[in-house]
Amino acid sequence: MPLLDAAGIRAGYGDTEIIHGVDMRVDAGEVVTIIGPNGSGKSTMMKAIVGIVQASSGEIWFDGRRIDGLGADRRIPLGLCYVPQTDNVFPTLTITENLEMGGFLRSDRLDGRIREMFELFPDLAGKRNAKAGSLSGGQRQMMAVARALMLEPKLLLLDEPTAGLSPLLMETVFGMVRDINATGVAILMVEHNAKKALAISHRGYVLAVGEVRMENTGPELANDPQVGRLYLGSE
Amino acid sequence: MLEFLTAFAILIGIYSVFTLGLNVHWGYTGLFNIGVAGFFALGAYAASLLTIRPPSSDQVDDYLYAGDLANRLEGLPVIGALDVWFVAALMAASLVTAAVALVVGTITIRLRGDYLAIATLGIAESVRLVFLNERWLGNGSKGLYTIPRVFDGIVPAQDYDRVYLVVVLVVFAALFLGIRALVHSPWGRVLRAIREDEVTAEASGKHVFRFKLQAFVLGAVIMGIGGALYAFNLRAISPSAFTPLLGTFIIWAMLVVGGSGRLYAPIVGAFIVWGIWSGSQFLPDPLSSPNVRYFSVGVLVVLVLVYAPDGVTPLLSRVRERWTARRRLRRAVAEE
Amino acid sequence: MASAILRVRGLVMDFGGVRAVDNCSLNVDEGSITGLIGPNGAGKTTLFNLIAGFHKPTAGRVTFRGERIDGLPTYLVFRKGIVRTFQIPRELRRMSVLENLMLVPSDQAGESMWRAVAARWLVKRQERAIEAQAREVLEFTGLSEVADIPAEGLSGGQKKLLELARTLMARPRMVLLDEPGAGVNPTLLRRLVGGIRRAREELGITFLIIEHDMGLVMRLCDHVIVMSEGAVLTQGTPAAVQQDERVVRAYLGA
Amino acid sequence: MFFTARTMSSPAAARVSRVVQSTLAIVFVVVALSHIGLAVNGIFLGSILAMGAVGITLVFGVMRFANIAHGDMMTLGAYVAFFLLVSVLPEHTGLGPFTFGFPLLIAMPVSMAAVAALAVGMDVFVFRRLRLRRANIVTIEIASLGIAIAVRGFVQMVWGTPVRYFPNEGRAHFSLPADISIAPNHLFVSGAALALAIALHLLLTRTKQGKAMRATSDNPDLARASGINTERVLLWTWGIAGALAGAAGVLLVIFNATAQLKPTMGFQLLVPLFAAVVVGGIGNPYGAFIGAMLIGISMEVSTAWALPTYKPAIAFTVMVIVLLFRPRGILGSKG
Repeated sequence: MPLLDAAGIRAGYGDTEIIHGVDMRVDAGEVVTIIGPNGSGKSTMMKAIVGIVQASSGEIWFDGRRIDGLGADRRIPLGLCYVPQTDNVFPTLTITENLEMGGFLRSDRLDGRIREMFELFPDLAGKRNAKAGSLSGGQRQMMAVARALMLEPKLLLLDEPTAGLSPLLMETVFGMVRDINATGVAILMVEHNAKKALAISHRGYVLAVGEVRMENTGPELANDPQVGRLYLGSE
Repeated sequence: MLEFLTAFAILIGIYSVFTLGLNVHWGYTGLFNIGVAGFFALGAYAASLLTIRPPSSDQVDDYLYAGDLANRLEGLPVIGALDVWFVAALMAASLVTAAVALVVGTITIRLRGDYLAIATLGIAESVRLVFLNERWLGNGSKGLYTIPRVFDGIVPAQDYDRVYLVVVLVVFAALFLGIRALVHSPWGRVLRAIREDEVTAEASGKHVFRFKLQAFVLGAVIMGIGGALYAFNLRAISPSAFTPLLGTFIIWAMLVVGGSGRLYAPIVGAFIVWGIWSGSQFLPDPLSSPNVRYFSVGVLVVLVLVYAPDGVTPLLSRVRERWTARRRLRRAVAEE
Repeated sequence: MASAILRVRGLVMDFGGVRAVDNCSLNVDEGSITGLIGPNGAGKTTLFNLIAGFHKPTAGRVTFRGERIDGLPTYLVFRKGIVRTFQIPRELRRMSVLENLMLVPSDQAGESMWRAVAARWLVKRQERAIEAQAREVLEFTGLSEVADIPAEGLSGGQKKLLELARTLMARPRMVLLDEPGAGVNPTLLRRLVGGIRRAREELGITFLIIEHDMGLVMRLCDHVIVMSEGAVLTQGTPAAVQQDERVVRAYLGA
Repeated sequence: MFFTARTMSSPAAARVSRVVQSTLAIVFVVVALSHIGLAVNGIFLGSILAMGAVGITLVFGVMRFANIAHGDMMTLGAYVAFFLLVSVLPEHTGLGPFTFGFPLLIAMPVSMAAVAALAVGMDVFVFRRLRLRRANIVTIEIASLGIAIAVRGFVQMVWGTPVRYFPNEGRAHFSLPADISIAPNHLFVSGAALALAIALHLLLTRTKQGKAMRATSDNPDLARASGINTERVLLWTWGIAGALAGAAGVLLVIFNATAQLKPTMGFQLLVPLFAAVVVGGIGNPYGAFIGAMLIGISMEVSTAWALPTYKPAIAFTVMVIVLLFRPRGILGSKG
């Protein structure tokens, strides 16, 4: 049974439908990447899964439960944590406080989990009492991911984690994605650095104009010339 | 009773003028001015200081009159039945408020809504404090109290209120028609566009700042004229009339209740709020306390904002529509 | 070969520490429909904002018909004849469609407070002319039936057409369209394409268009400029750009 | 916000601005030190302003609007304490060196609770409805103006318009060198204000609720995405702001040598309060504290030349001057 199973999702904003019936699944322990040209509905699909945008039709099952009717606040405790592309930290809170807010829903003591996060992200450990607003772009992205991991999610959703980062930092972020996955967390991410993201993914989806146009394993998609043609509309 | 109604109508007229000015600021342009009292005071003092008579010997105080100009202007001929000095006083009130609004507006209009509110409140309080403390300018807390009557010598003193009501209505009508013409003109169209979305207005090639400044000055001038009308009604003014409550809040209440951005809101709002304000004195004892007014008007504003955000005017026009529809129906039935 | 109506030279724009536009230079030919494409974050919308005067560039210059326009405030750029639209339509929701259009023409006599009251005959005559022009534009864009309803009542696609109509009202020389195709159904899209083509042919307007729907770009544009990381990566005919390996790499982040 | 970005962009202008800012700061310190007696009074006034300003700024942080009713909430707090002191609690004055008696120590927490309850009620019955309707910020602000007047009307209905007094007895001032004379009450006022400020600081930095308040103020969307119930955070914020307003109202009464109450006492403080909030950087509680001290000292020191009644105008002028050079206030960071 897949961890996440979305079928026939239609969603959009106001009277504009952006995605027109998308099927998507993520198995436990998988890294799955969604790529596609701008405006193809990647972020919208992700938001529909998290519950920030409500799907107008289709079903979403997570870990054996149907979740498409629930609000975002009721989906998080099930083990589904989301890192937005921008504004993804609390800038005037310290690193430690940001992590505590990430674990807001936990009733047990957070010290242990926070220590684990500092082991996973040693860069942050040295700055535990610094304001998140003072972090550099790459550190901020790690901070955001660490915040989302505080609830020990089964599935982590990342919306363009490398946006605005230098090539070197991109490598770091993708390395981080692999490390997190190694701890058993499944990851679904939207990326525009398609080649690099697919290289570390088990599977990938290519969206165009709100529909799934291709689905394959990561490495095969990465080497498929068809993908490039999809981007440039010569398909 | 007739006297009461006349006085009541005069104040509704004057408050309608203030509300008209505030409607230009907030209703049509989206400028959040909570310093109406400042322009009110400037207009009232400018008009009064120009026209005030020198104090008689029993009233002499140790302050200087800034103007003492009424005496000099009194010699001027009366054109038709119109007092030249009165018109001059209204113009002076307009000019003073326009000048202050131009300076204040140039500095503050670029501010975000709540900053603009704080700035206007601060300016209004500063104006009040100046008139309160600078005795040479406005006789301090005692204020000015020998303001002449309009048409003095022509109209008997006991008829003053009725005549003055006509004066107020004429001034209000002139301002109202002017505003109506402006609101329906391309100028008003630009203002409404700015109120809705400044970026779009800017992207349509409109110099947003200039339009906002014009609207700010225009609204302030109307408030200044209202202040002058107020001064010639009571013929005595003091800083206590220009507190944020009496000088600003009640006017906001009128605009909110009437429905901001609607042409008839000033009249409807002034009528309802002033009706509650001054009508409450006829209620049985505990309710007639003036303190009940503050409470009830405050609550009224909150209720209107929560339950009828567009104010009362649209409700009235809905009633009117239904009424005309029913009449049409009745006529149709009768014709059959 | 047509001459360039717009020249951008060495344009740089920094936001805080981020360089959104980095030494960007390009020409747009008069009377062309030029597409501006590129991956997310390539700086396309920032470039639009710089041309239209919403931002002042950190460095570089923009010339329009031989005149420097970088750093001019928006309303002055508008008066030079450059009009932009927004990715998300910014119609004036509570004003009627007709009013949305009638707002646009510059230098209306009635926009002066004094003349609006004192010279009403003049204002009225001008209003009639502007209304006639607005109705003509509504006809052109197929929005005549909805002229009198508040703009918030339009569908998403109709709002896109209204954006186009508003730009035409300005009698511009050049229009910057930001994603005209996003969220528009195929029927309205055909109307939009027809409208843009006719505006170019009949009114001689130059278009610079940001668009992600490559199908639309291929159909509509004579020339395509590809931006990547704040600068021009390559340019050429739609077909040539489509075959260019560098473009594919830019999109896929090789 | 005072000027568009264009005017302040060049590095030369920034350097000039820095020089002017430092000069102004030095002038401020020199003038304050040369009138040390007044400056000390300013610190006491500043502690009261701080209590009010911190409440306004906390609410602004999560709701993004400046609450005009805050001054009248202070007034209500003072009158609730007045009611308790004259009608409920035993009569006692002259506790230690202070003019008031031990009942005030009971009345003050009750006032704080009463005003906190009012503030929470305001949110539930008025602001939440407007919020759910996605009403314009200014509409919400006008509603707070309506509440301000209703609260004042309520105070006047119940207690009337004449001036009232807390039970009190005269007490000698402490005399210090350099012509400094300190009323014992003033020490109580600053002590209480400091204690409340420390309590608030601990709440905001040490408790889960407090951190959630700061998180919501920082980024409400992300707070919701972390499972924080932001509606409940708003109620907490209103409650704390209300309690601070209640305390500030009571302290404002005993700050005064004759311990008098007026229905307008809170509203009249609104301009200095807003000035303190804006000077410190709107939305930042620590900034509000600094702003309140700056405004309080300026207001008191100004009485060396200006009439004391001009104090609110002085507060406003200081605000304008600070905004000219630091459009987002001293500690302001957000736009």
